[in-house]
Amino acid sequence: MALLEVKDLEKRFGGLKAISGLSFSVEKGIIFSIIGPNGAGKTTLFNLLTNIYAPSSGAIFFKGKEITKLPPFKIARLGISRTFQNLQVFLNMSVIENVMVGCHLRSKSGLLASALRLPSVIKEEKMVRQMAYEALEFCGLPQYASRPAGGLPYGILKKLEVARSLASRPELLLMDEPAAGLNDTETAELCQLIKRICDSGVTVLLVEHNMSLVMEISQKVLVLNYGKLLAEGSPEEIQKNPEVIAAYLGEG
Amino acid sequence: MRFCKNLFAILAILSLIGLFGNHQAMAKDTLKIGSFLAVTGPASFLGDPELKTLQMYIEEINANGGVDGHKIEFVHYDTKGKAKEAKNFVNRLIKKDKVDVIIGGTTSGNSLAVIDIVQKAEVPFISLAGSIKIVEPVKKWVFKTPHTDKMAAEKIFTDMKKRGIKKVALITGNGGFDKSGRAQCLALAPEYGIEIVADEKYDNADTDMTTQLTKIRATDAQAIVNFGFGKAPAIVAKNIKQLGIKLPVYESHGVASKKFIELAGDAANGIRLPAAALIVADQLPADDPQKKVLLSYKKKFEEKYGPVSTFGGHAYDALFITVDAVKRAGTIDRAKIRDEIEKTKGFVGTGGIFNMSPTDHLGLSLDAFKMIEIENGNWKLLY
Amino acid sequence: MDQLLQFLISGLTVGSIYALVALGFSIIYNASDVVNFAQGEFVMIGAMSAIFLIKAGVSYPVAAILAILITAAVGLALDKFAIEPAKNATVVSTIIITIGASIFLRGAALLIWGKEIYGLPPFTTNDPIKIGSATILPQNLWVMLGTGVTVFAVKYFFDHTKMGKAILACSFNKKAAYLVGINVRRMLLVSYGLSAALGAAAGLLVTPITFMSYNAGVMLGLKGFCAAILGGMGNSMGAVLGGILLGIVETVGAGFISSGYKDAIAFFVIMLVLFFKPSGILGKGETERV
Amino acid sequence: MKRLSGFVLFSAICLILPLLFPDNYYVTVVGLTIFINIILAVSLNLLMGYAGQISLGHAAFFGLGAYSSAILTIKYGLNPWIAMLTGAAFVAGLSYVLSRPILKLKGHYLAMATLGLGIIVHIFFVQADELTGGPDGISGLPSLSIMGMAIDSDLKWYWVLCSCMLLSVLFSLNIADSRAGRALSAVHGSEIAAQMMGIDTAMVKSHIFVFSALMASFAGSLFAHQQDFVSPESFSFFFSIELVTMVVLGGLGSTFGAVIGAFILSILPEVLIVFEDFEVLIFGAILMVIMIFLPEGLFVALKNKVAAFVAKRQEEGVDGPS
Repeated sequence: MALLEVKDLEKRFGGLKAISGLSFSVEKGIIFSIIGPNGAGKTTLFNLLTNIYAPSSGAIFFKGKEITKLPPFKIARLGISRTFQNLQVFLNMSVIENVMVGCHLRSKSGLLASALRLPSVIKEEKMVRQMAYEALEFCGLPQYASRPAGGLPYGILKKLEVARSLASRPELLLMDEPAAGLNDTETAELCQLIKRICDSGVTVLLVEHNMSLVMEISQKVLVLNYGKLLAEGSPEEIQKNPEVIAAYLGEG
Repeated sequence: MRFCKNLFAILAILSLIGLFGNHQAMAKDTLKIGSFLAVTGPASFLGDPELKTLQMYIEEINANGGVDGHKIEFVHYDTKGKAKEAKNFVNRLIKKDKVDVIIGGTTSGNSLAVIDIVQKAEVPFISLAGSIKIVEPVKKWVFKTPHTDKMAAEKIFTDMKKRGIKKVALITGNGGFDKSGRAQCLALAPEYGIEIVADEKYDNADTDMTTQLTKIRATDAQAIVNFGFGKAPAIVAKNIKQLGIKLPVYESHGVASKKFIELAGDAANGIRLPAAALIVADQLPADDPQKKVLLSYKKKFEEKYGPVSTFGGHAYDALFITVDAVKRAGTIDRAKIRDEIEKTKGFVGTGGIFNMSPTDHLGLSLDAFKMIEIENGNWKLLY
Repeated sequence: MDQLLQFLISGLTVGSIYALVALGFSIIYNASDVVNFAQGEFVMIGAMSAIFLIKAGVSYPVAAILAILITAAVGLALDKFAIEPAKNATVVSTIIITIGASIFLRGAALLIWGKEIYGLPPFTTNDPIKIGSATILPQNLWVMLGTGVTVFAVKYFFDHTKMGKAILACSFNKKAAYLVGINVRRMLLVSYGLSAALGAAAGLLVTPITFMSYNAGVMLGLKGFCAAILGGMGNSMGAVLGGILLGIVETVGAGFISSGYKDAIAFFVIMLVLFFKPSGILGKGETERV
Repeated sequence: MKRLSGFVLFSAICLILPLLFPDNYYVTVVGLTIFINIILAVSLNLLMGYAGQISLGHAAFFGLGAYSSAILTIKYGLNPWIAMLTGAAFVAGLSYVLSRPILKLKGHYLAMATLGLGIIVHIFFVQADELTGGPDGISGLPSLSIMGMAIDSDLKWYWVLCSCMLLSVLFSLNIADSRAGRALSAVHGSEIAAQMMGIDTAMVKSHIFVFSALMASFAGSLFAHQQDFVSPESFSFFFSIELVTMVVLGGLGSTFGAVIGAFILSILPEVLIVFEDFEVLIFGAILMVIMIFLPEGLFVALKNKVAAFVAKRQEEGVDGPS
C-alpha cells in the first residue's frame, strides 16, 4: 500500500483550475519530487494535501485513511509535516523553542498543568528540550539553540523549519522549495540533510526548482504543468521525456 | 563666601516664616474640608459649579478670619463621575489628608459608593447628590442638601393632578440620576392615580430620540416626563417639536440651568420642571425668606464665573451648614460637628429652609421645590 | 407600520452621522492599516472650533472653513509629531499612540473650550418636513447630503486620482510603494490631514442636531469605528453602508424590541454579521500566502 | 532557579513594602488597585501578548465576576467563596461558548467583536436594574474571610490581593515557559505553521480565552469584595481600552511588561491629580511619548537595552555580569 495516495484531485479558484484531475501515489521511504514551471500548481498541491485549501473535488489518502477533509492539525497528528515556501518560522521565539513547538505532538501537558508547573510538566519540559536539541543536532544547528529566531540569516531559518518539522517525528515530510534562496554550499548541505532524513525512515515529498538537486536525490519525480500531471517516473525517465523538455523550454 | 551668606539669609527668612506659620497654627487648628466632585466627565456641569462655589466661599471665609478662628483648609479631587475613583479619593481624604468634614459626591452613584467608608471612618459627610437612597434609611454620618428625586417626582405628579393628567409617558436616560428618577416615578405614580403608559430609555450620548418619542406618540399618554441631564433632554425637547407632539412636557431639576434653554432653543418653551428657587430668585415675593440669600449667592457667583445654576447652590448649602455646625460645636471634633449638623434648624439656604433631625438628614419639605415653566426662553415661577 | 417609516428615517439620520465618522476611519486605515482612535476627537475639534469662531464674531461659512482647516492642521500635526517619529512601531503600538492622542486632544479641548455643551444653528431654516406620517428635519437632509457627497468624493479620490491610488498602494505594500517612487511619508500625512478635515466636516454637520462638548467625540468615534468595521474596514462604500445599517438596526431595535437595550441589540447584530462574514459586509477576506 | 529570579525579586519588593510603610496611602490603598489591575493586565497579556488575539472586552469578564459575587452574596446569601466560584464557573461557560465564533475573527474584526461583547455586558449591568442595581450598582458586600479571619482592613487586603497577584504572575511566567505557552506563541507567530505542528489552534485560542476570562472573573470577585461595592462604570469599554493600553505600554508578550504597564497606568492618575485640569492632557501626552519612543513597550525596551549593553560589554572583552 502506498503511503500517500491522491485521487482525481481538483482545485478551482473562481473559474481558474489550479489543479485538475491529478492522481498519483507516493511509496514509503523514498524521496518523491514534484517539479514544474512557475504557476504549475505545486504549492497549491501542498496546500491541498495539508488541507490549508479545501479541494474542490477528489480525495487524498494517507496510510489508507482518507484525510481530504481533516483539519491541518489532525493531518499533522497522523504523521505528515511540512515546511513552507514563504518561511513560517515563529520569529517571536528562540531557535530551540521553535523546535520544541515541533515536539507538540510528542508531549501532552495542558494549560492548567503548565500554569501550576506540576512535576510532570517539569519532567516533560526536560524531555522535550532534549528531543528538540537532538533535532537541531540532526540539522546541524545546535550552536544556535538559544538565539532568538528573529535575527538569524535566511539559510539558517530554512534549516530551522526542517528541524521543527522533524521534531514532530513525521512519517511524511513535505518540503516546499527548501533550496530557494540558498547559495551553493548551503544547497549542498541541504542535499545531504534531505538524504539523511530519508535514510532515517521519513518519506520526503519535495517541491523544488533546483533541477540538479532534484535529479540527484529523488527516486521518483512528478511533473506538473498547468495543474495537470505531465509526466511521472524516475529522474532519468523525466530528463528524457520530450513533453517535459518542451514544457520547460516553452516557459523559456 | 558670598554664597554662604545668601544661604544664611534665606534660611533665616524661611525660619521666620516657619515660626510665623506655627504661631498661627497654634492659635487654632485648621478646619480641614475634603471634597470629591465630578468636575470633569459627563456630570461636570454639576460638579464644576459646586467646586467653584466651595472655592469662592472658603476663600472668603478665610479672608474674614475663618470659622471662629479656624482657618479652612480645602482639599478636593475630581472623580470624573466614577464611583471607583470616588471611593479611592474618599479613602485618600480620610487616610492621607485626614480631613474633618467631607462635602461632595456630585452624583448619586459617587455618593452611594462612599457611604460605607465614611460610616466606618466616622467622618461627617454632606452629599451633593439627588438620590433619596443616600439619606433614606438614615445613616449616622451621612447628610445631603439637594432635593431628592422623589421630591421631584412628587412635585411633577402634584402639578399633573392639578391639570387632570392621568396617563403619562416616561422617557429617561441611562445615568444614575435618570434611572433613579424613573424608579421614583414608577413607584409614586399609583399614589397619584397616574398610569405610566410608556417607559422609554435612551443612552445619554445618543444623537436622536425620535424613535422612542414615536413610540410614545402612538400611546394615549397625556403628558411626557423626561428625567435626564446634559445634552440629552435638549435633544428630547427638539425631537418632540420635530415630531409635532403637542403634549405637556415635564423635565426634572436636572435641567435647571440656562444651558438647557440655550441648547433646546424655542423647543424649550412650555416645558415645566420642579427646581430650587435660585433660578427664579428675582421673581420671588419680597417677603420670601430665601430671597436675600439667593440674590446674594447669585450675585457673587455671577460676578466671578458667569450664569449661576442650582447645583452650585447645593454646595453653598452644604458648606454653610457645616460652618454653622462648627460654630455651634465650638470645636472641630468630628463627632461634635456631626451632632450639630443633625441639629440644623431653620437654616435658610439656596435649596430651601433646612430642618434636620435624627430621622431626617436632608431637612427639606416639598415646598422647597418651585414649579417652573419655561416661557419665551426664560424661567417663570408658577408656584 | 407608520411607526416603521419614522424609525427608518430616524435610523437613516443617525446612520449618516455614523457613516461620516466611519469614512474618516477608512482613509487612515487605507493608508496605514492603523485604526485611528482619535477620529472622534477630529469631529469634536471641528465642531468646537466652529462654535467658538462664530462666538468670536466670524460669519458661519468662514468659521466652517476655518474650523476644517484648523482640524486638518491638527491631523497633520498628529501624523508629523506622533505617528511619524514612531516609524518602527507595530500597528498595535500605533493604535495606542492614537488612543494617547485622543486623550491628549480631549484634555486640550477641555482647557481651551471648557466643559460646557454647545450647539450650532442649523444650516437652513429647520421646520420639520413631513413624509407621510413621518417627519425629518432639513438639517438631517444636510447630513445625508454631506455623507453622500463625501463618499463619492472619497471613492473618486481613491479610484481615479494618482494620489488616492498612491495612498492605497502604501497600505497594500509600503516597501513596494516606496520602490515605485511613491513618497510614503507624504501619503500618510495627506491621509491624516484629509481624515481630520472630513472629521471636522462631520462635526459641523452633526452639531446642530446633537450638540457638542469636549468629550462628545468619544461616542461618535466609537460608533463610527463600529460602522467602518461592519461595512468592511477600508472600504468607503462599506463605511457608509455600515453606518446606515447600524443606525437602522439601532432605531428598529429600539422601536420594536427595547429602547434600553438598543445599543446591545446593535452590537449583537454586528457580532452576528461578523460571525457569518468575518471581514465585514463589503470587506475582502485576507488570504495568507504560505 | 534562574528562571524565576525576576519573580523572586518582585515578590520580595511587594512583601517588604507594607512592612516598611504599613499605613501609607500609596501602599495600602492605591496598592490594592494596582494589584487588581496587574492581575487583569497579566491575564489579558496571556491572550493578547502570548496568543496574539486582541480583546477590547476584557472588562466584561472582570465585571461578570464582580457582579456574580455581589448578586449571589447579597441577593441569595451565598458564602462569598462559593459565590466567587459560581461566578467563575459561569464566566468559564460563557467565555467557552463565545470563544469559538469570536476567535475565528482576526485583527480589527476580532477587536470589534470583543468590543461588542464588552459593551453588551456593560449595557446589561446598567439596564437590568432589578438584578444589578442599575447605574448605582450594589453596595454592602460581605467581607471575605479566610479560615475564620475576616479580611476587613486595608493591610489584610494587601496581603490577600498581593498573594493573588503574585500567583497570577507566576502562572503567567510558567505558561510562557511550557508546551501550552509555546503553542500560544506559535498561534501568534503563524497559525498555519502551528496547525502543521499538530496544534489545534482553535482549541488553544479557546482555552486561553477561557483561562484569561477566568482570571479576570476572580479579579472581579476580589475587587467587588475589597471595594464592597460594584457599579457598571468600573467595567466599561473605557476600562477595557485601559487594560489593553497597560499591556502594550509595558510590552506586549511579556508578563513583567504587563505588570509594569498596570503599575504605571494605575499610579499615573494618582500622581497627576496635582495638575487638576491639565491631568487629562498630561496623561495623554505621557502615553504618546512612551509609545513613540519605546514602541515595543517600556519593560521590553528596557530589557532589550540592558541585553544589548551586556552583549556589547562582553564583546569589548570586559566582564559583564553573567
